[in-house]
Amino acid sequence: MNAVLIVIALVTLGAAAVAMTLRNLIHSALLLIASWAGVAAFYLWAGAEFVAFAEILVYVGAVSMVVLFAVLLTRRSRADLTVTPDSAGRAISGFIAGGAVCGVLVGAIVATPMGVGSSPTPTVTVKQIGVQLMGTHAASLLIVGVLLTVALLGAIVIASADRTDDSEDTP
Amino acid sequence: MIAAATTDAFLERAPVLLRDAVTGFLPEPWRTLVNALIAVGLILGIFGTLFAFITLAERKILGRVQNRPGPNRAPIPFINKRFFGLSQPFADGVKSLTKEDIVPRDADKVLHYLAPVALLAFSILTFAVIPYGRNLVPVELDAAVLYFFAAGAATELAVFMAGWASRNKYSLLAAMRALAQLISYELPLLLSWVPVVLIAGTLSTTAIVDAQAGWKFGFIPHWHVFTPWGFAGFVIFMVAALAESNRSPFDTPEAESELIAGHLTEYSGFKYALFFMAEYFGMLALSGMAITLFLGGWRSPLPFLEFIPSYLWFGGKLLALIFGFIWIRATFPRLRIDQLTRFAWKFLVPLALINLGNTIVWSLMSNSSALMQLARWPVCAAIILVPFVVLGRKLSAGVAPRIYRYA
Amino acid sequence: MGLSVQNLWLIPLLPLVAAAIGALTPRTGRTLAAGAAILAMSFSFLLSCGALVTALANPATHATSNFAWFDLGMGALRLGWLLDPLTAFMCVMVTFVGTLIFIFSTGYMHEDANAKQFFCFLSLFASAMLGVIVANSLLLLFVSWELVGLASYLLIGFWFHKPEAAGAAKKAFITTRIGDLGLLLGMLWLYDSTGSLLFYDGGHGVLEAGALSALTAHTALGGFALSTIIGLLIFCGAVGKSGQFPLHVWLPDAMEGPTPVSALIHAATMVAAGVFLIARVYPLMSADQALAHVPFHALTVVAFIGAITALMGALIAVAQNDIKRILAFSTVSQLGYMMLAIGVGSWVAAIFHLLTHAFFKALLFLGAGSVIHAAHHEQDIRSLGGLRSHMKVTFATFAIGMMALAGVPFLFSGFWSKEGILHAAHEWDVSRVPLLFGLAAVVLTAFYMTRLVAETFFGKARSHASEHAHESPASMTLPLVVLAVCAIALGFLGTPAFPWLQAKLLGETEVLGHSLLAGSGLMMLSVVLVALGLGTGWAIYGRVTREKSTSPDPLAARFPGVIAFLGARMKFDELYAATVFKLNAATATFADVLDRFVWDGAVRFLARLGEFAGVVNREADEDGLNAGFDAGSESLRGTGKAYSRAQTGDAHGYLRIIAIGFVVLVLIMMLGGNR
Amino acid sequence: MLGSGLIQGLAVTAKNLVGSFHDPARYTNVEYPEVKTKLPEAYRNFPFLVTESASDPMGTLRCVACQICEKECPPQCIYIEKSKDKKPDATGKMQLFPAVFDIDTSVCMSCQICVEVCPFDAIKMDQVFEVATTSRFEALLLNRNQLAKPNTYYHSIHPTEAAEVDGRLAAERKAAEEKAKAAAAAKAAAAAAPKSATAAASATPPSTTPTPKPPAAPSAEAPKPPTPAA
Amino acid sequence: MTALQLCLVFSSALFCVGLVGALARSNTILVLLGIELMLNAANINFIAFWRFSPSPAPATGVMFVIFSIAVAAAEAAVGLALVIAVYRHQKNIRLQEANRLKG
Repeated sequence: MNAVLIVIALVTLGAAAVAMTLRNLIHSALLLIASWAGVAAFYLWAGAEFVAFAEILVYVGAVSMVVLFAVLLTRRSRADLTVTPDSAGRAISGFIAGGAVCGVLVGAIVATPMGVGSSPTPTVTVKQIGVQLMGTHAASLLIVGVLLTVALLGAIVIASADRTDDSEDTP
Repeated sequence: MIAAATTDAFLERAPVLLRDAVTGFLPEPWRTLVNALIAVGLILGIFGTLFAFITLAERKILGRVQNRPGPNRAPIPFINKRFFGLSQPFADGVKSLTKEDIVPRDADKVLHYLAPVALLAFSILTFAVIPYGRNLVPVELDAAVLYFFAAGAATELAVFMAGWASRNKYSLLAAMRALAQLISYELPLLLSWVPVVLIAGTLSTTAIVDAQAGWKFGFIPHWHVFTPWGFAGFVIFMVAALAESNRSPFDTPEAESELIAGHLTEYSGFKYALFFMAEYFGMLALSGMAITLFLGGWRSPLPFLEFIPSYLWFGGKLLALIFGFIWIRATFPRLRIDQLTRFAWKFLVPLALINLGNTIVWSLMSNSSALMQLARWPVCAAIILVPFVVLGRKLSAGVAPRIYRYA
Repeated sequence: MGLSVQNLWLIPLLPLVAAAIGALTPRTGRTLAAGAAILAMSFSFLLSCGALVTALANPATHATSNFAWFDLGMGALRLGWLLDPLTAFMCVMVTFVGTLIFIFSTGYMHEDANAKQFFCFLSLFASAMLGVIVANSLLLLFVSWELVGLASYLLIGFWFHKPEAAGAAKKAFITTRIGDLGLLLGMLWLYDSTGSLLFYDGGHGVLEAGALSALTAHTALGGFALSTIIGLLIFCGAVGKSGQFPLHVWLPDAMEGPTPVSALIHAATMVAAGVFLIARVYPLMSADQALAHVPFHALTVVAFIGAITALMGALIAVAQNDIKRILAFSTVSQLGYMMLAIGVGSWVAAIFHLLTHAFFKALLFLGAGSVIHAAHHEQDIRSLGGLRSHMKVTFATFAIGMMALAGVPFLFSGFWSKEGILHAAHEWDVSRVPLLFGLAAVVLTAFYMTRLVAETFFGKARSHASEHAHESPASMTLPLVVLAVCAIALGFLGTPAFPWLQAKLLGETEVLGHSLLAGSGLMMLSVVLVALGLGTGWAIYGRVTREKSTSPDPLAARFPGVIAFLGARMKFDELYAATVFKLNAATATFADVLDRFVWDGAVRFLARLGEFAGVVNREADEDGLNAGFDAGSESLRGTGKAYSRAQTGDAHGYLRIIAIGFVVLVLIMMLGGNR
Repeated sequence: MLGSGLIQGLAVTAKNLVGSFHDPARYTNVEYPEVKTKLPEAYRNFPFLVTESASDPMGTLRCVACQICEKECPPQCIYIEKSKDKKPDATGKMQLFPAVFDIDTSVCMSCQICVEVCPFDAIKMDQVFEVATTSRFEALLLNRNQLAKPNTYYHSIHPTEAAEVDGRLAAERKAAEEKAKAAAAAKAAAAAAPKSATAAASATPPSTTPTPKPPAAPSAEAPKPPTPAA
Repeated sequence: MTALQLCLVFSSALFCVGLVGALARSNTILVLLGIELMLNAANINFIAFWRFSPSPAPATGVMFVIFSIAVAAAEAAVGLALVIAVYRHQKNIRLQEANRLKG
């Protein structure tokens, strides 16, 4: 059981880590998609089927497309795709900060005794999720719907070019 | 797979019995694994063969529609008989395997290699949740429909990879167009099956098939397609499926006469064949899902025909739908990309949303008196027909037969 | 077949839907708008009939259906529907007359480009009016009441391109608003004292014994009972809406609207709303009758106002020349009768007269409309004449209406209803004045109506238009015929021998008729008076008909001063211009002067004071305080610079600081707190 | 309504699909290399040389190597070398024949001018179309052995035209024979009556009168070919 | 180490990968993707605690993750739109150059 988890974790972490270090943005994005798929696999392992498929549908299906389009829209030549190397100072400081956070977190996790609950995998059926979404969390569902609509409209407004700026934009 | 109920007819149980005969002696963890492998192997084998012969059938039918015989010359090796060109697919396979695989110099080699593989993998993944017969579901999932479309959505990624990895600006642009089309039609596709989930109250494919069991008056099956909302949903689903599987008349992504096959321009040999295969698999999977959602799955249309095994019914329906795909391809010319996206956003999406509302009306009227039961038919038919006519008018406004003034 | 009170809201809703349809159809969709309006009105009529059946089954009860509109701090504000014979009869009358007027309008407005808007407004008006009738809450009634005002504003000003029409609409709106202010105040006062605005609420309504006794128990200013004050304030609204003296001035001007509007607003419905309102709140108005110590009762005021209005309207009508204005002043006069009836304590007689009057006055207005339509919008009776031979149906029906209005005995409904009022006035023991005024008005009514018919239909045509007049289309004559039949038949519902209507309205199941000849002395007197009026009229105008449209009026030739005074509508407009408007202007001027010189001077003085203080301050500031503040702000700026240096605009930096801060916090927790 | 046109289209294709199985008017295909449809008579592609007999093609070529076609050919794809000796032609007259007759079919544009100008009906248009070869130069240059095809073949591809040509040639041949016969008769007559010159002088008019007749026959027939051609 | 701890270590490691990426890279898109990774790590925590909680019946963790995914989708869309807008103004998407508002 744990072996499967470790494999999933290693694949996910590896994909994510490599993605964060690659120079080629498209490769980074695609590897991140692999990492998201790994997260979805973790959800499957944990018995949250619906969440796993939702993760795939949203991240692998939709967010990835947005990312790829953004990458393609924000480059002017092929050379732009490989980003300029970052300053070593920032990288080192980033590693130090990230490592510190990681150390603290892992230390805390290991140090904290945790009572483990039920060993059989809890199941949550789609029906239960539906009932909860429409019942207990109906207000949240509506709010999230409004949020998504507004966010997407806002994204369109932000991303669509002003007509007046067109003359400047054409290289 | 679940062990077959013993009350079923022998033929009905035959596949499961056969499998159990093979794997029955294995100890438990291995047995599950081998069973799964058998299922995978069967799916790959059957659908691979089906793919091969569908390509042949497609070419033959296209030929017949155009009053020509279609491919009929490939002989069976060694006996040198033609049998109407039945061995054509194998010849094609050998050809594509032996053709030179050209990779452009500047291409992103890894992605160029990965794209067809990914596409095929995602297409095959979708086969996992379709119930092919009574007790013949490879994977029994609670959120099966969601899984199906999640896996289907991932194919867009492969299209992008193909276009981008080719390092060809036409490939890239065509891939963008293909993505625009796929995303546009994803929406009506998803919206068209939501009514089914609403009525059946489940996302599980087997449960959806079970929801369509039985006959009204003993001869009208309870299939979703025989309701106003179900028929509308089925039509929308099939139209969107045409576009999702890049089939004519929505085959703009690979329009060979205009775009030299779009994102596949730089692909040749077996990689191209893999794309081809993935597209046919996608079409088969979508047809299978359409059967499950709307056409009663593997259920027989009439009570006295139940003696025919369920998997044969599924196969028959699948072939009928595939024939529909081919027939449509033989009939309609290709749409322009702007017509295509406009059709999706201004016609299919609103219609699918209205159909969703229609379904709600239907289900609200269902648990009332007999009069309401009867009244919901014309009411729901009107709810979907009126927008259809109005939106159709709007869509085809200004379209008239072309006048050739100088010809 | 009956319509229960819970579904009563359907009656006003249907015309509202028709109004919405009318508003939403394009300008070319007049057939749709008209069809929807007529259809909705017809269905409302059917529903009203159903409501009438329900109401008559239990005439004594006030069936209500109340609901909470919204919650206020103390309790819910509740609205509701009320179904009793009064509501039912009014609904049937309004919807029936309304349907006929709608049908008439399709013919009358046939050539108007904005016809669909017209039907939209008509439907809105009908809906609001029905809302007034079915309301079981003074608030709901008030809302509908204001909607009626709005719709009448739109309808009177329908031909808004005519300045007179626009002015008349404004005048009607503002004048009625003065009365409505009283109604609003009364309503607020009522809510304040009783905590409810529902009429009937199972013992808790304002018209029921509990609230009434509470209201009469309190004395407000001047020794009046609270109910008297509130009743009179509510009566203000009725005065405005029903065109009672002294707020009657808008009603004749409102004749600028299309004639169907005049028929609908000024005959059948809107002006009747005031009478209906007083009849509805009659328990409140009459609550102080038992009190002896008050200076006067609310109903006394009502009776006197009604009597004055009745006589005044009739007098002015004698000297008018516009066919619609004569009818308008006759309406004023008849409304005065109704108020008089309520005032002398017989609201039943008032409602009976209201119903009969609605039919025959609508008939008269529509007949006038038919005449005007035929004579190409010639409204001056001096220029008409001789139409009898051209327009036979119109003449016959108009004559029936005229005789009903004049109170020609025994056959016509107007006679019976008017007789009921006179009878009630006769039995009133407070004063004889209303009876005398009423009797005088009877003579005058017969007289001016004879004049109107004689000038319009007899003699010879005195203008090109009336020479070539022709009968109106069937869509216009058919309603006339129906209304004429009703104008005759309706009278037999309430004759003294068979007072069915009165009995039902009072909630008596038994119809207690007394002899037809009871109180025959008064009846004989009024018959004589009617005959006198008719005879005089015919003698002056009928025997010798007018030669030319410009030839002088025989009456005016004899009493030029009186007729001129009456012709100028007793100079009410001028009086108001000289008093109210002047007062208003003077007040405004006074306020202006006050503002400009007194307050402004004060403000300027203060400003100067402030300026002086500022100068002093600046001197002190520059020399004494500045140095200290400079130093302080310098140090503030330094701090700000230091902080802004941290604000690098580098998102990475922020993120890094967050991460480090997190680590530090966790370390502190783990090492320090360990909890 | 939207969709009615689509259904119409589907009906059309469905009719074709079903009809192709039973309606010969719809399904007109043949298995090509095994079965070939008869080409229309007017179809033409590349010239060939007509021979009288299939067994001895080189001996019976109608071509007399007059080289008119060589001169007229617009792309100049014909190359002719005259023979040194002579042989009798179709009419029996002794004529030259082509020792070399090459046509470069990679240049030929099938314009038919060579056929039009040939006075001997020796070159005609062929109906070949399977002319693909594996060699670009040699295989496309046809020599006279490859070009020679018997008259029966000509009949098989252009029957009307060939019948006309044959008739004309037969008439010519007949006329020539008669002419020869007349010449022989005249010779005999001249031999029979050599004594009197006057008699001979007086006898010539009746003997010469039949001689112009045979040429008159072909001249009367000469305008005929254009009419079937038209 | 129990399975729950493993999950938590996994999630914190993923979080730190995202954090390091967001800290060390200058490309705005990569920074955004790093933030997405951190969000995913948080979601993993929810699922892990739900999976190993003594009473997983209410499925609150699952609900939270569903909403979190929806919000993350919105965030990605808006964030990338902002990236495009930034690109339009400064012709590149280096995060450290988008500092016009600095003090």
